[in-house]
Amino acid sequence: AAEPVKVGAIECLTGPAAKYGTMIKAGFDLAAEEINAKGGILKGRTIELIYEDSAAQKEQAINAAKKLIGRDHVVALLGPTLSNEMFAAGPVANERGLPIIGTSNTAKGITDIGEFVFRTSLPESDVLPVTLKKAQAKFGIKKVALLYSNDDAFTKSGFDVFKETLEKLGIEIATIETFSVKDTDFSPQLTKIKSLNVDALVVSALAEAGGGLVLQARQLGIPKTVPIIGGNGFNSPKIAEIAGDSADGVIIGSPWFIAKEGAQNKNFVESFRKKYNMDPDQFAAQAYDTMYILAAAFDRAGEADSKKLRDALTKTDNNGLLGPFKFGADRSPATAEGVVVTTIKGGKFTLLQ
Amino acid sequence: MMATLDDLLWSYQSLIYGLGTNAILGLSMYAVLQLGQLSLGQAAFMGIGAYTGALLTLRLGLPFPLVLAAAAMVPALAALVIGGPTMKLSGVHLAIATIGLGEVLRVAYINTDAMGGALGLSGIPEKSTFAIIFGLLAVILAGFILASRSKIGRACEAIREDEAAARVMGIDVSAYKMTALVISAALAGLAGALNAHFSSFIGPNEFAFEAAVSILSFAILGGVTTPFGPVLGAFVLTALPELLRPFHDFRLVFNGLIIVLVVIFLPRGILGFRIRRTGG
Amino acid sequence: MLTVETLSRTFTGLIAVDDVSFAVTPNTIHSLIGPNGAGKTTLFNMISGLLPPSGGTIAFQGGDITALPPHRRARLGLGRTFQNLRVFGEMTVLENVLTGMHPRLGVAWPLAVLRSPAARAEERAGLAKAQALLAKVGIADHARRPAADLAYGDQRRLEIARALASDPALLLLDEPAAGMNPTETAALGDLLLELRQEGLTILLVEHDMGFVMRLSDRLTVLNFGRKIAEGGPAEIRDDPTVIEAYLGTKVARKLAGAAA
Amino acid sequence: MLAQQLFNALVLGSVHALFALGFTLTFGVLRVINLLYGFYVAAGAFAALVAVQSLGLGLWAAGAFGVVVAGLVAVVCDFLVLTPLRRAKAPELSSLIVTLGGVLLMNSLMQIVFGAEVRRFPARLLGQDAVTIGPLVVAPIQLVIIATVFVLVALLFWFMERTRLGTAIRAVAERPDTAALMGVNVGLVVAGVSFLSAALSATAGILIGLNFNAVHPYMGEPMMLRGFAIIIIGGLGDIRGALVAGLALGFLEVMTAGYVSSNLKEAVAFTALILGLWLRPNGLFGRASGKRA
Amino acid sequence: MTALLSIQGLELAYGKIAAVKGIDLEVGEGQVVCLIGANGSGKTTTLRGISGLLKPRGGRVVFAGTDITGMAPHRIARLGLVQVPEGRQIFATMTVAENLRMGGYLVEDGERQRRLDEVLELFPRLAERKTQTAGLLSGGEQQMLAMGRAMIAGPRIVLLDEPSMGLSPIMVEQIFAIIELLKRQGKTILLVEQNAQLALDIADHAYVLETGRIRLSGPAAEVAGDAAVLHAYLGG
Ligand SMILES: Nc1ncnc2c1ncn2[C@@H]1O[C@H](COP(=O)(O)OP(=O)(O)OP(=O)(O)O)[C@@H](O)[C@H]1O
Ligand SMILES: Nc1ncnc2c1ncn2[C@@H]1O[C@H](COP(=O)(O)OP(=O)(O)OP(=O)(O)O)[C@@H](O)[C@H]1O
Ligand SMILES: [Mg+2]
Ligand SMILES: [Mg+2]
Repeated sequence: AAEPVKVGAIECLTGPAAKYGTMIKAGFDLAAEEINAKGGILKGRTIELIYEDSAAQKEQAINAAKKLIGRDHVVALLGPTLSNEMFAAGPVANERGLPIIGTSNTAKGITDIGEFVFRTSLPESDVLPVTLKKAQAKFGIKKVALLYSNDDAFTKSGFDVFKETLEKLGIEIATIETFSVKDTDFSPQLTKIKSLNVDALVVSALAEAGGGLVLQARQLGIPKTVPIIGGNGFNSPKIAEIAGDSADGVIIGSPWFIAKEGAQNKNFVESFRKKYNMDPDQFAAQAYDTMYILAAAFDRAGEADSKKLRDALTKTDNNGLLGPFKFGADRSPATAEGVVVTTIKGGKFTLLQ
Repeated sequence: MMATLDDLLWSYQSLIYGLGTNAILGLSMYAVLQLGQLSLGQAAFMGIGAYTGALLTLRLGLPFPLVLAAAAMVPALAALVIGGPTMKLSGVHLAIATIGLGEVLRVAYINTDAMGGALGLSGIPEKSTFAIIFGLLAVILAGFILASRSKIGRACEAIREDEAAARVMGIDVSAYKMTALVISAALAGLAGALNAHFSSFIGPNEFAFEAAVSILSFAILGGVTTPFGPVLGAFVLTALPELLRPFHDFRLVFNGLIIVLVVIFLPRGILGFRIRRTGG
Repeated sequence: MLTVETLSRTFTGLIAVDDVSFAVTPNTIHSLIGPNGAGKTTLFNMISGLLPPSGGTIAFQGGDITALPPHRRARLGLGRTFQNLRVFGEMTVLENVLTGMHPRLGVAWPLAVLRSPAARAEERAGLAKAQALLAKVGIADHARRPAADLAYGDQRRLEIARALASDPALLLLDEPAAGMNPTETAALGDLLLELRQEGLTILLVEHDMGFVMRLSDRLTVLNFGRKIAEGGPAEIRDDPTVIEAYLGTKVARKLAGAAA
Repeated sequence: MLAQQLFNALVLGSVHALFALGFTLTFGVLRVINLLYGFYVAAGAFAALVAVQSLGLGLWAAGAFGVVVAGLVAVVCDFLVLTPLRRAKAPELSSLIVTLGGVLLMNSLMQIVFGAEVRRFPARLLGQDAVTIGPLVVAPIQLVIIATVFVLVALLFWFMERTRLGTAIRAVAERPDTAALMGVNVGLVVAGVSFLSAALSATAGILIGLNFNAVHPYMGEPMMLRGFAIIIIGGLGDIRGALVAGLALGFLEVMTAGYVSSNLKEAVAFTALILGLWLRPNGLFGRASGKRA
Repeated sequence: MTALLSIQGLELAYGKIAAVKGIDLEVGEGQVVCLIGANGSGKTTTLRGISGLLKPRGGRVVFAGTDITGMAPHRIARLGLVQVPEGRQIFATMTVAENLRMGGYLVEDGERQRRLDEVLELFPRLAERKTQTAGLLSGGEQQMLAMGRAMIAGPRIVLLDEPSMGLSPIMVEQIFAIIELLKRQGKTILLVEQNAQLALDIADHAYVLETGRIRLSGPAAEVAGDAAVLHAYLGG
């Protein structure tokens, strides 16, 4: 048989951020398995994924990238999980002329690192305006409280977009409150917000903090008539898991949600559940799509060559879980066509009608 | 053959750079621990140096030697300022006060857009080289060795063992402490700038509590009775996670296990011997 | 040489030293005695600068040193030992003595660090002197052992050698003979007399009355922080207040017998 | 709003204090800067979670199970890791590093076993619906936390200061050899304190897990820094000090976030701590160190 | 009379350094036995070997019929053997009263209180400073505290390591009076003391230790009369 094509993946597989990395890995593995089972790429070669752990540390991300490139001679890199790690490891791949595809980096400036840096994750600037517009139309929101984790690149980027969009839509921001990604207590901020009588809470946070925040908001008596609008980080089953009933009515925009229509998604969710005995999240879906995008690009490139692969990637035209997908000139997703706005009902994501 | 060798070097280049800068951090901890001062401000000083260095390079494009000098000077000045009030603290009280400094600075970075806020500073050009890092390390290490073997080292050890007795022996304990704090801040700042200039990116959360603890562990694991200890400790702790990569999921398990075993069997540090000096 | 004027020190709920004045004449052995808790060590702590007085002044060799930090006093020629042994335990015995020499090592620090010939010569001389001091107090055999490993009495000897290393003009000794047997104590007494011969002034705290009476030129007696008597050995020995508060009749009788 | 904020402060402060109680015991009494403490918090919560989910135990039984499991884990860890150091009379800081290794080891093992995900106790284990009392909105779990903290502080204080064993514990902390000469079984006391401290940490873990509805392997980590600050400001090993310092920190944080700016929460809290230390270099409630010039 | 404490060929070492090189020693029930020797001769080390703080390298220690060689110190304490350690070793951060109560760790409450009152009466200085943090006491006060702490334990045998060190002449007298008292009460005492004359006066039996070996032993009066001893230890 032909030699497998080696692809490296740098993910947080240990440490506090491991929950993201493991989901992403699950998505990659599932897709790669399917692709290899269906005959692989480049006329019968299989994809061999080599994972390295970055443990959420930039130095380890760099070392992992260098090890994968220099020792394992991979042709392309996937990951790393966190934007901070991408800022450190991206330049390494770029310097060696190796495509590196972030599947979960949404911070501003990621693809500015260089020609070889791609990302398949929709930046917040594509998703959030859609969400806000829809919510405004449906609930007639005029005045909101804006909350975000200010010590994290991902949530800070989300906040920037939220703020800009709210201003553009002419929605008044009654207050801006911050917290740390590690915080578990939001009661002072929420108590203050409660007294401001806002129409909605707009939150940029990761799932753990977000879930806790939703729970506490409802506990403190911010009524369910005041919707809580989340960013990308909210698109996780964890929100409903942590907040329970309180999660009902949370509004999230995203390119993917678990109950998304279509056979392709049904298949994905089913195989995922079968393989891992748990529900996929957005990170897994993005990773899954990315693997297909990469496989197709290999076939277009015609050989396992990094430079050719890069050029092939720019011509991506995929229709996957996330909907129609193309890279823009900046090697970020070109459109936000696939974005849908969902809401949680009875603990499940459903389309916001 | 050459190509593989090159690849090998390239693959481990940043690891090797990391060994060097972390060794400098270990020595910066040594500078204060030598006097029995448990300052955990090292991470904060490292942050000041890293941000100073990165900003000077990114915004003003200053030449690297100048950048490094500034990255050492600014935290040293900060140490001079906070040195006075913290001087009367000792042990864990000093530790918590210096950690507090780190937290306050972290909040400051996060809230300062000019410093990139939570997004940090990215795209820092690679300027640190093997020669610069290890040249500096060699000079610093040599300085510490010479100082430790002289009457200065003796005075430091006396202060560590019994401050009051050292005072009565005519040792100006406050001056020693202040000097040590300033030197350690300068070294930490230097290491911060070196790190920033080979890892492209720095962020506000890199210089907090966890970083302070790991810098401390470089010194303690290696041993603080000679300057070689912190250097070796830094080497070991930096290289371990990379060397253990083949263990995949169990990588950090083994990493932890090795640390535990080393400390149990060598409780005074890997290099627990005392440095030779007159009468030793 | 040393003049203490109306010196006081209070701790919460306690006056440890209460308005004490006395003067130590150069080239004498002056003893400070008194019951346990009378304030002798507290007085030493104030004289050596470890404890700020609540009131009063301390003058040394004509200058007021009340506000000077301890290391400056050491440089002026004030040396001391500690009652509760405070040797540098992990350092060798020799290094302990060399540390005591600190204020007398004159080579500038950059030269010392770079091991200039002058610095080397100084260290060599220091080493020789330290060895001589250890021989003098009788623990030369232990020179290269960690100080913490010495037996109690030997640590006391080390304290004395370390204090002598800085060539003090005035030496404060806090119970130097504690933990030594009579023979050893006698030898220590000989050593102190010899040192006085060489020009040293000594302020001595000790509970071994035979030792104290043999050596002292003058004595000051404290009780509950206050000075209750001062004078020569014979005077003090016969002072009824001192006998009552401190000596006890038995010891006083014995001392009188020894003197007779 | 002020009343609610004050209540928020009381709850947060109690959570801080709850976390700090066991921490101050290991640190203050055993002189071990025990980074494993954060792990015991998670271990206790996970054990209770397993008890609820797999063994089908009720909340109180599961809680007791978690507390005991964490305590036993701590006794074993301490015996394997810390006792050898104590025997070798190793410097204090080596215990910090050994537990640093221990944390890495145990956390990674825990992740391998349980996964990295956030879990939660089943809903309705304890009523989640808040009730309104006058101007206050109060959740039952919050009252449980406050009550637990005050009861534990009172009990522990009584235990440490008034009982024979409590005095013995402090004696062991200071001079193990001499305590042994008095007839104290040092090994047993050390094990007992390890157990007690981890049991307290597990209590904290379970209640905090219930309150914030999230249990994950790293849940103790973010609390370590604040815990560290609290036990130092409150005085090492000082039970009342931990309570007061915890409440003070909670108050500072909530008031800053509620009335100044949530941005400055940590900065204000830590600045206040530093100022406090400056004014009282031995900690707010530092007892005399027993060291003379 | 059978020996309450009997030691055969006891060897003790710190790492490679042998400090006690095979000594034999007996203390009969109700006896006061004193151990004298120059600094560094191994007196403290011997006591540490008996009380279990230092594991013997060789030899045997039998106390009240039980072989206690290598036994943990707290178990030895429970058998009724208490050591007043050299250099006081008080619990510095605890109060005077707490220190004393620690001494009675194994004693039941009522009895402990009774003995506590007794000790405070013997040492009025301690009564005055009862709530003081012990580490802040003067040297002599700490010595009294260490002594009082051991008395509260009410042991069958006390090992006293230089109990008179740092005490004023009046207090030294008092300490020896207390030892007399204990002796009259039938307590057994192993006394290490530099105040050799006083110690030999009170002791029944004496051992002279020299660099880790027993140099001389016999009835106290005899030892006191030995010319060499007189010269080496009694300042004669
Ligand atoms: N830092 C302190 N805080 C509180 N009390 C103190 C302190 N230092 C000393 N004292 C008290 O002051 C008194 C005098 O103590 P000091 O040590 O000076 O006595 P001393 O004369 O040296 O006695 P001794 O002969 O027993 O050594 C004692 O009662 C002691 O308890
Ligand atoms: N911790 C230790 N480590 C190494 N050696 C020690 C230690 N303690 C004592 N020694 C050595 O053991 C020998 C006996 O010491 P020990 O303390 O028993 O003497 P001692 O007779 O009690 O003397 P002193 O009268 O001074 O108290 C000495 O040579 C001493 O240096
Ligand atoms: Mg004294
Ligand atoms: Mg001894």
